[in-house]
Amino acid sequence: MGTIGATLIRAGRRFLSSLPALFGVLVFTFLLMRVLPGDPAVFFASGPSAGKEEIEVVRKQLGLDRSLPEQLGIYLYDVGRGNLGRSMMTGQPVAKDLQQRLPASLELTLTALVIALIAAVPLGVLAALRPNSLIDHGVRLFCSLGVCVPTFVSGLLLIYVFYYLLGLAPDPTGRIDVFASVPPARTGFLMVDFLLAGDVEGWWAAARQLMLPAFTMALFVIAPLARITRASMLVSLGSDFVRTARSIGLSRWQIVVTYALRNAILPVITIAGIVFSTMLGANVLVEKVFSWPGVASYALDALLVSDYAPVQGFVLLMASIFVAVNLLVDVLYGIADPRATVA
Amino acid sequence: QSRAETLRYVTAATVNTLDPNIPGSTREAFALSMSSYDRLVSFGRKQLNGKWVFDLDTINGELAESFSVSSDGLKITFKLRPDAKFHDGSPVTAEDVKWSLDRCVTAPVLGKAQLLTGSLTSADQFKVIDPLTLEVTLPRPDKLALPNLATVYPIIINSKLAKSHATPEDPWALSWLKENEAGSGAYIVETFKPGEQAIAKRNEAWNRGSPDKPASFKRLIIQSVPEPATRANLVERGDADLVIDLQASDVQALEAKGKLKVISTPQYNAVTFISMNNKIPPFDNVNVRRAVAAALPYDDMFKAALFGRGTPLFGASWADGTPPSGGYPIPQPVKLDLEKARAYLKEAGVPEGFATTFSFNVGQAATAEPMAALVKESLEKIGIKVDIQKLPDAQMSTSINEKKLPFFTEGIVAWLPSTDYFYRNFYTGNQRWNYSSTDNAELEKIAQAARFEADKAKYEAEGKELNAIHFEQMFQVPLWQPAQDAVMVANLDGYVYQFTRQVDYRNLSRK
Amino acid sequence: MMSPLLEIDNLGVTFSTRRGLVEALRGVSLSLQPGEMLGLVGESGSGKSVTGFAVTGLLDKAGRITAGRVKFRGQDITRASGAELRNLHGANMAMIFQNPRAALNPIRTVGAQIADAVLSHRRLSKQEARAEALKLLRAVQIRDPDRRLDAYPHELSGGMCQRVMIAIAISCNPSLLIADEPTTGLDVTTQKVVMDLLARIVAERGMTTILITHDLGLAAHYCRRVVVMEQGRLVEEGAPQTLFRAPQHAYTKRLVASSPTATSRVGDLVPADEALPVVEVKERPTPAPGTPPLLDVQHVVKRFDDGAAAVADFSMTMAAGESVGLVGESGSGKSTTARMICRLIDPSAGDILFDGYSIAKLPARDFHRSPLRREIQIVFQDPHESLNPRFTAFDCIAHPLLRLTGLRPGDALRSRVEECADRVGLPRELLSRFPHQLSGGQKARIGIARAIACRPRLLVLDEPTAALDVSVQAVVLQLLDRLRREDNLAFLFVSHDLNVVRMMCSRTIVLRAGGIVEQGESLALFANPQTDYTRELVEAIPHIGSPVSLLPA
Amino acid sequence: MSLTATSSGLRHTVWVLRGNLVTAIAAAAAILLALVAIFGPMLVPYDPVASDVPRALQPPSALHWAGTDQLGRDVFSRLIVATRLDLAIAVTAVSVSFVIGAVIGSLCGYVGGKLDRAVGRFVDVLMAFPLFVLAMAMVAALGNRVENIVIATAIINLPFYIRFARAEVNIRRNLGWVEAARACGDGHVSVVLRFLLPNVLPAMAVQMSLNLGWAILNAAGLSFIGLGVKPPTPEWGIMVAEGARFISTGRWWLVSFPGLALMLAVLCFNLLGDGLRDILDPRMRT
Ligand SMILES: Nc1ncnc2c1ncn2[C@@H]1O[C@H](COP(=O)(O)OP(=O)(O)OP(=O)(O)O)[C@@H](O)[C@H]1O
Ligand SMILES: Nc1ncnc2c1ncn2[C@@H]1O[C@H](COP(=O)(O)OP(=O)(O)OP(=O)(O)O)[C@@H](O)[C@H]1O
Ligand SMILES: [Mg+2]
Ligand SMILES: [Mg+2]
Ligand code: NI
Repeated sequence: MGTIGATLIRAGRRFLSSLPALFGVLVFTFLLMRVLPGDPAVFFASGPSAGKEEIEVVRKQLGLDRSLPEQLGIYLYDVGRGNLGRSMMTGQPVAKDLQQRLPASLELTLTALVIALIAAVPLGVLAALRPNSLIDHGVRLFCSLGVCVPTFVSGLLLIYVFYYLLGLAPDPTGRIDVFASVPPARTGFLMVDFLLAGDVEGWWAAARQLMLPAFTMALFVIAPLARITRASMLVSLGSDFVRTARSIGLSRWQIVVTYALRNAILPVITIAGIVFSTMLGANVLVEKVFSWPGVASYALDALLVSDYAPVQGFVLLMASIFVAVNLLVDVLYGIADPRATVA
Repeated sequence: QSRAETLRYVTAATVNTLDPNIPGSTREAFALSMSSYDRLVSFGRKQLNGKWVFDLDTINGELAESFSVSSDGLKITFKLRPDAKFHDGSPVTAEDVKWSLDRCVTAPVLGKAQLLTGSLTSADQFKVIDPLTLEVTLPRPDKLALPNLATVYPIIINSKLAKSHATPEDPWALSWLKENEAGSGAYIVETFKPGEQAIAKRNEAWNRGSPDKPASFKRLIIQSVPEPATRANLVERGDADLVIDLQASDVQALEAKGKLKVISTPQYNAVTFISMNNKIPPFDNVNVRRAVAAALPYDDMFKAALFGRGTPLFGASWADGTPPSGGYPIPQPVKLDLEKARAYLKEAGVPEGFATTFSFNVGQAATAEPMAALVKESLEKIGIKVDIQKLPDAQMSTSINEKKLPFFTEGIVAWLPSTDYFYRNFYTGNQRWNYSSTDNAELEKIAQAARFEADKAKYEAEGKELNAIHFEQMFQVPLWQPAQDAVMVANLDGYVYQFTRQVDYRNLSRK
Repeated sequence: MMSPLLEIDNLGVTFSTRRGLVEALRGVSLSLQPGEMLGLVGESGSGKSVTGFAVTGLLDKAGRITAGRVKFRGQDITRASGAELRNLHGANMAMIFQNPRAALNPIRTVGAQIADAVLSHRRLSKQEARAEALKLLRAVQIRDPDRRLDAYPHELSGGMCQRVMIAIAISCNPSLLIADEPTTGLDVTTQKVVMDLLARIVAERGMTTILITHDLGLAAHYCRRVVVMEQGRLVEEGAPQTLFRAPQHAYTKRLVASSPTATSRVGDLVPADEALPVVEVKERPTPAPGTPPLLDVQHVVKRFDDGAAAVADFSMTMAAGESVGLVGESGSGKSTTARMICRLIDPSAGDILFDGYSIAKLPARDFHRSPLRREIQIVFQDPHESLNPRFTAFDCIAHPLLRLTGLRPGDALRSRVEECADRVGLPRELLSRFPHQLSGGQKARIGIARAIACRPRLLVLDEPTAALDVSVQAVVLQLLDRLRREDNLAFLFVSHDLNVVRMMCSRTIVLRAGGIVEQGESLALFANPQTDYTRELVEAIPHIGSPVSLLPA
Repeated sequence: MSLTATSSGLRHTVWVLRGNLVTAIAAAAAILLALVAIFGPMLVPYDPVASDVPRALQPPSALHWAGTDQLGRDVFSRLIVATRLDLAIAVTAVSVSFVIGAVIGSLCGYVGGKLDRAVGRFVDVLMAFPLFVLAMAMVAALGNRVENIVIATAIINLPFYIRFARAEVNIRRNLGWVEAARACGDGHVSVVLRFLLPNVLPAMAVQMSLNLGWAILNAAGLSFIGLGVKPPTPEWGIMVAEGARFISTGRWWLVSFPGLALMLAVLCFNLLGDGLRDILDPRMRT
């Protein structure tokens, strides 16, 4: 189809134009990490008996004995070859660590986003249908309540109530009960892998494990999503074409959903894309609180101990995902909005 | 296996390597290696105030069926267990032991610096006599030689297996062993996900346990749960069997509820200090240091930061003003006395006080932060303005290493705690662990001499002398030995406090 | 007499707004016979659309019917339930809206939208609905109806969109059609075609129609009966010929007078009692021979980023005090030319001489430092949009004085500003107001006062009255004309209203796609256009006096 | 109508507030917060940093309305005193990013072309960063002093302001009054600073209000991972972060009261932002 082709070309162009940004991120992170006052060599050579010599060994091992431009050159070369270096913390290649942990983060963030959208879109629509009514204010208050609690507090509270007090939730220690058997990793997404393995029980266990952290994260993003839904819904409800729809006697459902909502959802897609990328990078605290083996908590730990490679790898990964999500949003937008291709 | 046969242990940190020798190894990695690898010898255990702790003075054979020290103390001969097998079924031979010990003293690994303290420095010292006999020669008698072989590092590796994974650049198979285990220990590592969990299953053939039988638990799950409150919840609800490193307040609460077993052992090989850099003014003035020592709110700090869980090292009264013992650490005759502190400041020539920074590690914030607040408050009363600095872990270690911090709190641990060891490693030289940058010729001389002192009484006298210098000069202020709180389900048995400050999983069983 | 299809009785509508209640309709009574086409005219805000919405039950939530009844075939619309209304909508009454593009759902194909309308009242399969949609597209004479079925609104021109809109409105053969300014968003030429089509369709199908418009010419052209609204009231009613030839009500009189016709002159537009005080007009000095023309535009070209030339090879000259009109369809490059001459944007090629000095060399970025800046000023299309919402009227007028004449804040400035205000007939007490507190005409005056404050010699007027009501437009045009004569100002007058240009300008240039099509003395040009394009432009202007040709007998 | 602008603005605001109880309450709460920030430190019953270890961890009582913390400090006093710092952090961080972002963004939006593209790239780089990690890294690199927390928060907010200002200016740059200003002899810089910026301010005010709350949360998040304000300075984020760890031991007051204060402030800024949007434009609540 012509429009899809055009969309793809546009996406391709956008991808190319985002490469400089990725490169910028790469270099910037590299430099930022070197500015950190901590010396990873000292930290990691900190066995109860490490001395100067050990520190030098580690330094050499990390390539820190070279000059900065040299290090950068080596780093860029390595990245070019897909080698993100090795994490001192886990002792593993960063690429491998990230590859293992990314599905966890993605699964969590996606679920959270879906929960948030499921809650936010109807709420936003409801509020927009009766602007300034009690419902509107109620929705607003409810959404705002979600954003005003730090995620680590809501997370700990949810654990306290649902795990500790009520015992409804499984123990908040990662993606799946340690005693459960793990399905063969095909996609890395547990929910998908369980389904592929045909293990419904396991799927349910994984889903339960996912609920609390996903809710914690979702609570935080319902507000912006509901807000944008309401706003764009108000715009499209007030637009001429909705009046046209009314003037020809379409049913209320058709007016609200087919005419108003379908148009209003476009900005929501954009915001959802942004929300997704930010959430993925910012869910450090949720991952910490729920012992979620995701990439963000990995990066946080690495950052505190100045383990350069994982932080650099993580930032690069996040930036790439940011670019990819933007592309995806673009494509979705192109499909959802026929006008996009002409712009 | 049933849940009852599985031990689920949750911890803040993570197992990051299967070979404890790799720079950067965590305490959890050490703990796991204790179970997955055997060493030639191991420490015994003893009871201290009714709690089981490791005993430095009892060395038992582990892979060694027996060992003997020559009368001149220069030769140690190990006879290996004939029935010991690696996890792949191949027998443990003296060749394997030699390769492993050679690796420990020659490869760029952590063991090198450790074994040095036991006069084990070169591969020439290890000699294979026959497939089951190994002889270790020492340049001089060293009472730390044998204990060193019981520490974490000198693991005995399946050398054939390891060598098959060695490369010309990596002759000691460092990178392979990091992710693969080639030991003969009580547990065989099944899953290893750094930062998440490690799972091991019981080695049924292992018979080095106390009554010559395999470990009690069939399966071992070591899981990282960074949030301390969650760890407390887990063990309280019975989802985890054992947890250490809880927040003091949580331990207190769990203890009060009485449902769980809480074993609180003072970490008698660890000390928490408030350190002053003796080379940075004004702390180069001994009277300033004394003033600080007299102005610290010891009791409040102990209560608020530690919830009283540990052994205080303050508030002693030394009869006749001399150290009552040559051990280390011993309680110091210091207490909060602002008048005295002011007097010292005056004597130091800074009666108005001064301004300084007090640093601590983000990782230790739970105890250090309340401490810091109290220190600041108290020192301000004698005119010392304190700016609190909270440093990320790597930054803290770097600053300490570069001797940039004037005033901070840190802790030390010694695996082989003896007075001379402490003084030599933590009070001499331009090394990271010499927090106070102490440079005291007399102290160094005595400490070095004590190292090879065979006479117990003389050693005790030298220890007292060192303690006296320490108090005299007030290099830094020992505060306390924090307790190791292990909280476990009521039916768990056999917990022993280990030199690694970790659990030895092999000791544990379920009633 | 047949029973009326629609009967409006003493209708009152009130809106609750931020500023309190607004009475939009006060006692409107009207009745409509089947098959009739009624013109509803009046100024902006007089309540024409509200009447339409009230009749169809499409009022905004904020609006409430406070009095009266609307009877459609005997059924009271004001009391109809939502379901009843929904049944009426489309099937019995339909509306066509002002801006066709906005009135169509941008992300739904027009075929689907027409099918929606068909399906809302008829039980048909998807295929049948689609076939029906195609039939309707044929009926509205769209080119390539099969292809258009799957087109999105943005792929169609404005005129095509309006045809689609008409197709939707007539999809269920409603007996009542309300066309709310159906052609305002369109080009002059398209306007006529669409209106003709609409008139034909309603005549063929015998629909009763209300044509809402503020264009008297349009109403006169197509309707047998016209009602005039003012401030929510009906003030006059009658056949267009009689109504516009001999208006009774003062308001209608003013409305009729201010509508420019093919023959009217600026002075005629405003009833004598409202005309501005006459000021003595100096004779225009004839320039000494040999002096360069005031403005000499030489082969300017403007290309925007996308490469296509918005203006291609445009040349003209202008003498001091002369007024030149610039006309052309939308997008023909009028504004671009004006902005280049005003030195707000740089031409891509060519030169502009002012007083013989080249002003195109100095980039627009730096032109504000040129001493010639004060000589060339501009008045913009939309008086509201051209005033900084955070400046009071005084600030607006003072701004160029402060910037360009070196005047400092103080009494001198104040008196200059007041003088300017006086000249444009702006009451001094309005000087402290912000734009949103002023009416359109007042804002237009501020815009003009600002432009003439530093006594420029060339005034560029980019559709200065396009956003104004006819009566306000009349006053503004008159004002401009007087100022021109008083100050010997040269005008470059951009407009698409040919009647206005003819009145205001001695010479006219016709633009199309960035190039000059034709130019010459205005009167001659309009009386006898040389190109088809100009002829089309001229013919498309509706006139009050033109014959009512398309109505069925 | 012969109203001056301010009084009509005021009347309009009152109209919106009357129809909008939630916003009115939020506005009242914001005023209350400001008052507490200004006068709070003078009114507190206890010295917020004075420890009293024997009285540590006491539940709320008549003596200590919100209980005492680990060091026996009065939680209530600390809460009140913290208001000033927290608001200051939020306000400075937001203002810094606003001022820089608005100036850069509006210049880009106005000038377009190369500058716009260059800055656009830079903004892309910033946006592509996982922002919270960026903040952490910056605080870690610069040291956890209040200024650095402010700087970090400001920097991670910056791209949004640049984008926002850019977009707002972009849609206005071809409006009549902007061209008129240029025709009246204003250069580009003065057009941007004196004409466009003041006009995008109201729209940005909404963003700022929402961001204020966000900045406080951000500081709290940093505190939770140990990169917050130094002890013993009372600050809500630290208090919440510390208190959160006492949830499981039943010392609810340690997290509840600071949590409530934090919530109140963030909620109030959020609702105020929404309300502000209503005041500025009833239809657009994005
Ligand atoms: N949704 C609304 N909310 C508030 N007031 C409104 C609304 N719609 C119309 N009005 C008011 O009702 C009055 C009549 O408006 P209406 O739209 O009918 O004018 P009109 O004659 O159609 O003008 P135009 O020619 O500009 O379309 C105006 O004063 C307007 O302010
Ligand atoms: N800033 C711009 N960037 C790109 N293209 C432009 C720009 N301004 C105008 N154009 C294009 O230049 C052409 C001429 O536009 P211009 O605004 O001069 O038309 P106009 O005759 O004034 O039309 P209208 O009657 O609608 O005002 C159009 O095709 C328009 O799309
Ligand atoms: Mg209208
Ligand atoms: Mg134009
Ligand atoms: Ni005509």
